[in-house]
Amino acid sequence: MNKTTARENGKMTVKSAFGITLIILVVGIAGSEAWASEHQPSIADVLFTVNNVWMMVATFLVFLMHLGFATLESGLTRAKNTTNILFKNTAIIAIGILTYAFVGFNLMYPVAGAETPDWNGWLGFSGFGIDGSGVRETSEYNPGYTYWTDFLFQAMFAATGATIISGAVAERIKLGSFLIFTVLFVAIAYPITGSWKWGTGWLDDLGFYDFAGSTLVHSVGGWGALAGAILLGPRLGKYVGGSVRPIMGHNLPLATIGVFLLWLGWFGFNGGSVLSAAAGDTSRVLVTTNIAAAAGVVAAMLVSWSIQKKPDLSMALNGALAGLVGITASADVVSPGSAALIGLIAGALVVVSVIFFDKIKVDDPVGAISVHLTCGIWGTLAVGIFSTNPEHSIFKQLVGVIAIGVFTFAFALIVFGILKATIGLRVSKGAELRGLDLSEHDQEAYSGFQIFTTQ
Amino acid sequence: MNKTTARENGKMTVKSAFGITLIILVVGIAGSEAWASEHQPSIADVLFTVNNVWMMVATFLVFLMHLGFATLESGLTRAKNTTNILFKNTAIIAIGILTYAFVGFNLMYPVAGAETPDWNGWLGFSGFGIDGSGVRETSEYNPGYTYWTDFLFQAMFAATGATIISGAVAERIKLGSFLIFTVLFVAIAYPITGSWKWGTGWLDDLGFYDFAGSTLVHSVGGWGALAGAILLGPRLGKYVGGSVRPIMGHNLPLATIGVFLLWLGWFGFNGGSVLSAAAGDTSRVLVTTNIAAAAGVVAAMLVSWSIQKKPDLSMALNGALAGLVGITASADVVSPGSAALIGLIAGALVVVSVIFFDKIKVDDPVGAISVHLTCGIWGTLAVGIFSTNPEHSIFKQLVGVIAIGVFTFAFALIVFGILKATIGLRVSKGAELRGLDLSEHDQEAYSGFQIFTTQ
Amino acid sequence: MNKTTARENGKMTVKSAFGITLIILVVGIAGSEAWASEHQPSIADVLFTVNNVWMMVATFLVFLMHLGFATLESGLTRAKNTTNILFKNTAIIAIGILTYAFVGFNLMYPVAGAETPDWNGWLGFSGFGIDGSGVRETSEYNPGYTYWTDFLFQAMFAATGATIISGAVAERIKLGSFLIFTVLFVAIAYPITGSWKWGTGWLDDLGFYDFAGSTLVHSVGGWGALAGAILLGPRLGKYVGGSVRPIMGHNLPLATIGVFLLWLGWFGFNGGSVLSAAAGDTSRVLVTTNIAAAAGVVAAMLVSWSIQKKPDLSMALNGALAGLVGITASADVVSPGSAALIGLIAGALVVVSVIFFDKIKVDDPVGAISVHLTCGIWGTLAVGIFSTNPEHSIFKQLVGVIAIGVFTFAFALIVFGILKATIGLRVSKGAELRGLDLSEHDQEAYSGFQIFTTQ
Amino acid sequence: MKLIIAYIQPEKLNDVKQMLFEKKISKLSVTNALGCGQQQGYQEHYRGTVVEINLLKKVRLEIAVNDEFVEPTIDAITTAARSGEIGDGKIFILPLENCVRIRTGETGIAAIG
Amino acid sequence: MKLIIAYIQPEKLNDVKQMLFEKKISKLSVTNALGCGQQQGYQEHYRGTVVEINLLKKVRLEIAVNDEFVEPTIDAITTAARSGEIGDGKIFILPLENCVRIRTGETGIAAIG
Amino acid sequence: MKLIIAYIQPEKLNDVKQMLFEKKISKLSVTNALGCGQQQGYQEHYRGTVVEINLLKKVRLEIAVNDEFVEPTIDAITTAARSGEIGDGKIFILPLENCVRIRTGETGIAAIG
Ligand SMILES: Nc1ncnc2c1ncn2[C@@H]1O[C@H](COP(=O)(O)OP(=O)(O)O)[C@@H](O)[C@H]1O
Ligand SMILES: Nc1ncnc2c1ncn2[C@@H]1O[C@H](COP(=O)(O)OP(=O)(O)O)[C@@H](O)[C@H]1O
Ligand SMILES: Nc1ncnc2c1ncn2[C@@H]1O[C@H](COP(=O)(O)OP(=O)(O)O)[C@@H](O)[C@H]1O
Repeated sequence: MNKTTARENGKMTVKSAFGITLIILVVGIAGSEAWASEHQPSIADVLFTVNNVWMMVATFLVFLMHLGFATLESGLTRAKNTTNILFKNTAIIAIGILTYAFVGFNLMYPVAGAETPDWNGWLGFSGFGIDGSGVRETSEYNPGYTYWTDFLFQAMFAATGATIISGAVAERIKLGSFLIFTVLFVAIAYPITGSWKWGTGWLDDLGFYDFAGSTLVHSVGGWGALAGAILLGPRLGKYVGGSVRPIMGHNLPLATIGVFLLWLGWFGFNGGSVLSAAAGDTSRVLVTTNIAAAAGVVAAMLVSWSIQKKPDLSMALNGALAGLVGITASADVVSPGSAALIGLIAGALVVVSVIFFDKIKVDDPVGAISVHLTCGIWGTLAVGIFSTNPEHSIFKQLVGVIAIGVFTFAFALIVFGILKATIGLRVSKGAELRGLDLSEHDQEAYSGFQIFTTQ
Repeated sequence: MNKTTARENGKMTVKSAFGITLIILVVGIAGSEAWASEHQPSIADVLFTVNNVWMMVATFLVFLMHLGFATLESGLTRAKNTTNILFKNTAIIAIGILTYAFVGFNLMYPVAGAETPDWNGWLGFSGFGIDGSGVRETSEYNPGYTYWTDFLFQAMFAATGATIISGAVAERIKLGSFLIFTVLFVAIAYPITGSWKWGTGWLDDLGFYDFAGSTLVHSVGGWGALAGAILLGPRLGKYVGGSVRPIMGHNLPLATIGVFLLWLGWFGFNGGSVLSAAAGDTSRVLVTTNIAAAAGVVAAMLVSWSIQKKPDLSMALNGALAGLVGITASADVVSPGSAALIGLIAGALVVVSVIFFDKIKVDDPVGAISVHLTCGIWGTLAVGIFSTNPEHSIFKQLVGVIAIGVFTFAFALIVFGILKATIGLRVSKGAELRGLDLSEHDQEAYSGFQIFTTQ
Repeated sequence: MNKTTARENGKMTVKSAFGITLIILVVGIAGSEAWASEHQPSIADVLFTVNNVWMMVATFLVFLMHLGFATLESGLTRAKNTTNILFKNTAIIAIGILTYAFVGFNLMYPVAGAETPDWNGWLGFSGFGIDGSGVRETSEYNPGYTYWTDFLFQAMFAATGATIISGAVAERIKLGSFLIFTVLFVAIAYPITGSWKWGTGWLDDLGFYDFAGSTLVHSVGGWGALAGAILLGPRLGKYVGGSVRPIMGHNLPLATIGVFLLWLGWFGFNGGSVLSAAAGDTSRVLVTTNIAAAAGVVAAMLVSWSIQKKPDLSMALNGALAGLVGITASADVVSPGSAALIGLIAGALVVVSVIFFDKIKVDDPVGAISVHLTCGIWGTLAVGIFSTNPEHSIFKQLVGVIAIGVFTFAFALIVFGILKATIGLRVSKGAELRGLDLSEHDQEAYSGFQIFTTQ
Repeated sequence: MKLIIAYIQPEKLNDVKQMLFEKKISKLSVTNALGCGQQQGYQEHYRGTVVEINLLKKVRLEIAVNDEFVEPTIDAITTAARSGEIGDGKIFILPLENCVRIRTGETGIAAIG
Repeated sequence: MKLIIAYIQPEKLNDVKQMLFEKKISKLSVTNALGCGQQQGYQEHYRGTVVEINLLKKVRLEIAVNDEFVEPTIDAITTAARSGEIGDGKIFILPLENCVRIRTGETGIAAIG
Repeated sequence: MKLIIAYIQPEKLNDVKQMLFEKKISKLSVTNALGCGQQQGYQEHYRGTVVEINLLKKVRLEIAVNDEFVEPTIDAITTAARSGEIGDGKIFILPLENCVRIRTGETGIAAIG
């Protein structure tokens, strides 16, 4: 008799469908003699509980990715813009959850809503807000987990797209414009393309495959990042004359923390995308995911070491992310050997891509476009090459990549374009030189530290 | 044949009640033909195991909150006091676990101990130390989890109270005095008020409701913080003449890491307070918790933006914590919509409260009083307003808030008062100016860095 | 109808033994009327799923230890070597996973491979690469978890040894030499000694006991660290004349983050070493683990406070690790009281050991030898003293400690020795003074910050 | 020989360096400094109250030059660092008695450049 | 005109600034410095051994003043920065040949204040 | 009295301090600085491109000495800081008019040491 019982008293009268689980508790208390009773939990109930625990754990890990992005992005940019980046990342997760609850979820999964609309496979919406009352907390809603878990896991994914963009437009975008963009992106763009595949829309019918979102999450974020970086133009002093002057990140321990947290978070991102705790499935996905990440590190390390003659930490870190983005589309349909190959290629690709985007003067402070767009596309196509499922084809994959790319890039260009034409997209030259922490927030990130803010 | 079997050999002879679980393993090995046997695990056994896994995961997350507090508090104070804050937070968790094992647990849950004492609902104690041998590792102890898990989950909560205080008294309190206070607070004050409700004491009988501790944990910490801040007085240079001179935190990335970790930890704090893995219950609590946190961020962001004209990261971060503290009492008895409202109000409240405490010259370096006391009270009262359980009433809630507040505030005032009168509470002026890292520890936190320590 | 179903379509045709788990899903969808069917999941299947979830969670936590080591080691060394340490730690986990997949796993668990070789208890190998297809994803492989989980959990352990060494040789070792050493250590040395006990080899037959690796993981890393530190010699300026000039760590918040993450990771390290989710077993292990860690902090705090007159944060942090390493061998066979004693002794020991190694001029920047070797030996012997299992004896423990120590130390001396004689082990004096970040990587960790790099 | 000390706004450093190079002055030393002057200090916001920052970040240049370079140096700095707003900074000119190049041991005028 | 350089204990900066303001000296520049002097260095403890810190943290002030302000400046600093203990610091007075206000181009005595 | 300013390579600081002590010069102040000189700047690598770092890290010493100590100070610095490679640094000697010890109020020659 302790906390449990005390709390139950309070809980008992709550008018919700906690039936099964409460009964389980009661039965447990009553002891084994009660097992013959009508209300005993079935094996399916227990399995449902296990699946739900797993999915909640996965949700936690995906949440942690937002801290990963916040630390990675601030670590790879300058000290004078740190408060700004941290602010954006804190705002994104908050806005993301609320927006997704209000609009996004019912736009992405039209058939999951309370009232099922006509779902034509292109655009559907089942009303504002979330409501998981009733049977939706039991396995009759879903054998894997409850409506609430379903929503929360998806909500954590949703904000990721905007976070990816945040890195590419860092150090020069106006805070207000970025936040407006974020709301629209999370509320509209991400859910619509998401519905095409995961919402059982037309791409799903076509046979396009994207396990956990190389395209649906990462390249979507990547396209938005590309649009933003192009419309904003490069940071002052990045491209002078014909030459590239890299602007170094101010805190590599912070960036490393970010990458390790993202790697960890991916265990939930991919492991949770199995959508049940199925032992073989989940653990195999974890193995392919890890092998790809490790291979990405090794490839990026070697390629950058041989190009630059010195081993580059920022590239090794990007290599891990490249491998992870690369395996995301196919983690459940490839062998560990294929996973290694996918990761190696992604790790090499990210180095080449970073150099390429600098060549064409698209300034991406943290390499978000290379990691999420380039490797996201690669990972999606890799399904067509390496999948053990003969129905997957590189052609179908290409259709998905292009369709989602065109829609998202156009959406982002238009929204960013309108913002640019109206309230403006970029801070003034003076504000950029002083740093966004002072110009946008009046708040330094490292008060007291002596920092050269002249670059 | 691998690690498993090798270890089992060693384990087999251990004289503990590992019965059921070992049998499970054996049965697993024996294969399905053994299912008819007498000793097969029952559905209840498996459910017990699931619940226990969930509670262990929740325990990990609450543990992580201590790192969250350590980083948040050091990030929001000055570089010259960082070692001191980190030391305190490391000591608190260590002292907290040991103290709670020796005294606190049996004071808080008198009926959970081996010998059940007369439990009058106000003060009970079932002996020193913990002992989970025998049936206490099975569902006969508790349908949700083992005695060990029960202890550890509660132990992680216990140290939280002291950690909250640590932030409010930072940058000027003597280390020794603080550590003595911590021991007494965790050993005596927290468990006693805890027993009134969670230990099935008089407040529980009354119908007071506090799901995961808006009052029992957070406002308890908040009252201690208030007592400490008052008796210590403000930091040098904080209030000069009639004006407030804010002393800026030295490392906002560190503070942001802290808030994200606390947010994550709250998944365990609230999710674990369901005290089982019940799918609907846990996942619904996670949704209300997250929505309140997100709403807290948005409200704090907007309110501080409109008051100060610039968006304040430290306020957005506090907003997340405000929302989380606010929803803690009611996470399982309110709808997502109510959760959003509770979070919004908490987020606005924390901004106003920070400004208020500065007005009355109570110096709280990290805003602990505003976050944990103000929003803790708000959250507890919110149960009376938003709960779907008609038996909850704002009046009963008020009784709990006041009873626990009076006891804790008095306890803290007396203990801090005695320390002040004897060994002293505050370091010398010179020590404060040089910073506690040098004066109390002879150890800088950022050796080699150029830092202006003149403020 | 959402993500689940869409994905299942893709999954259905995958030619793998996902049988049981898929069936579970199908059954779940079919609803309760299907329970009478042939293919319903059994209680054992569900328990298998639970165990596997627990082991995956444990795997995540052990992964996080690598971030813990990365931050601890960089925090306790100088700012000018930070990029180098982060690079090493990123490379180690990547190389570790790949190497272990290719060679290590089948060397450590010869009987877990596809083709079972002659396993003589000293050296066995079941072929290159991993393959978990077929029955290995079900409880017929292992009642606790799948082959994949088995591999991944072990892989996360494997890289730990190399990470431990990284700290002791920091600030002066050549990157290339270190990476070569790492590959050989993870591929050969660690798996061979591991196979003697966990691979059911001769030490296991003897009755040597090491629950989660005080010897098999920690002292193995410690011996490698000792060999490295001896062959490298101390850092410039550490021992001048007869006196020791400590070189202070540059970022104690980073070091503190490291220790908290390691502590958290240990929940998985020890908790997962139960190799099932058995409720009593796992939760008891968590309690002994935490009590030892807390006791380690308190002991190290008090001992260093009384020796140095000031409370030393770096020692308190090391105390936590000391307690954790100390309890690792015996976490499942000692009482909470014994755990406290083991932790207290470990915490005192680590302080004395750090001072001792400085006396004999073995320069270990982060105290890795004292934490992992000294306390690893202590913890292993403690099994013989405190175990509740009468078959454990201090003599058998000593045999294990010595056998593994001799092998590992010799291996490390030889490999480091060959590297020293050929490509060289240590960077030039100039490179060391400028810092490895510039000399080995051309990349500063804290660009823009004013840092005194003169020490 | 003179030692020229200049305090400028941090964001002007690159422009000033550029301009000095154009005038063939390529040797200089830079440190961070905090400055108090006519510029009233800006405000930072933190946790609900306004922070008066009256020690503003400046960059301090130290340039040793031969006498004929004094004018060009001052010109270069004033041109490149001037925004016309309060806080632009100051230049101080001090007499310099001697100068030694550590590498070669050269002294005086020969050692400056 | 003189250039006054002063090394003081970091914790005295606020008091010194205050005192200078009272004497109408409101323009100065501040940098961090490490100092070696009679003060023997304090000890830090780290991982079981004592660290001799013989480069102590100081704050360096640089104040350009017209001749009549030299005395008040020195007075203000000595008064506010003196604790009587070793390590209080030093003041150095250097001749200053000229001074330029970047914003206006003013030079000499007019530019100092 | 002179004020000696020296820019040296950071890694030479310990050697220089040691050598100065041997010559009985035990009082000095140190700051971090960035220097531009003949040394061309090294390269850092970052994300695929080469970074030209043309502001190199230096350490700046400031030593006030009585006239008879000028030579020994210069000697000590040049000896200990010289590697023969570009970037070794410079020493500047400025006239020092007066010196005040804050603790005692002593001035002039007595206050320097
Ligand atoms: N008399 C002085 N002594 C030392 N530093 C000065 C002096 N006057 C100005 N400075 C430096 O120059 C900076 C700019 O001076 P300020 O008076 O704000 O601008 P302006 O000269 O354009 O009015 C100050 O922040 C300070 O660092
Ligand atoms: N001759 C000098 N040259 C340069 N700096 C000096 C000199 N003498 C003192 N200082 C600076 O002044 C600080 C205080 O000097 P110290 O000798 O410790 O105090 P006191 O003058 O009170 O005896 C030193 O740490 C150093 O920074
Ligand atoms: N004329 C100068 N004015 C100010 N600082 C100088 C001057 N010349 C050299 N320095 C400082 O001395 C450092 C070393 O000078 P450099 O020309 O690179 O070496 P060297 O004198 O050996 O050729 C520079 O980085 C700079 O900090």
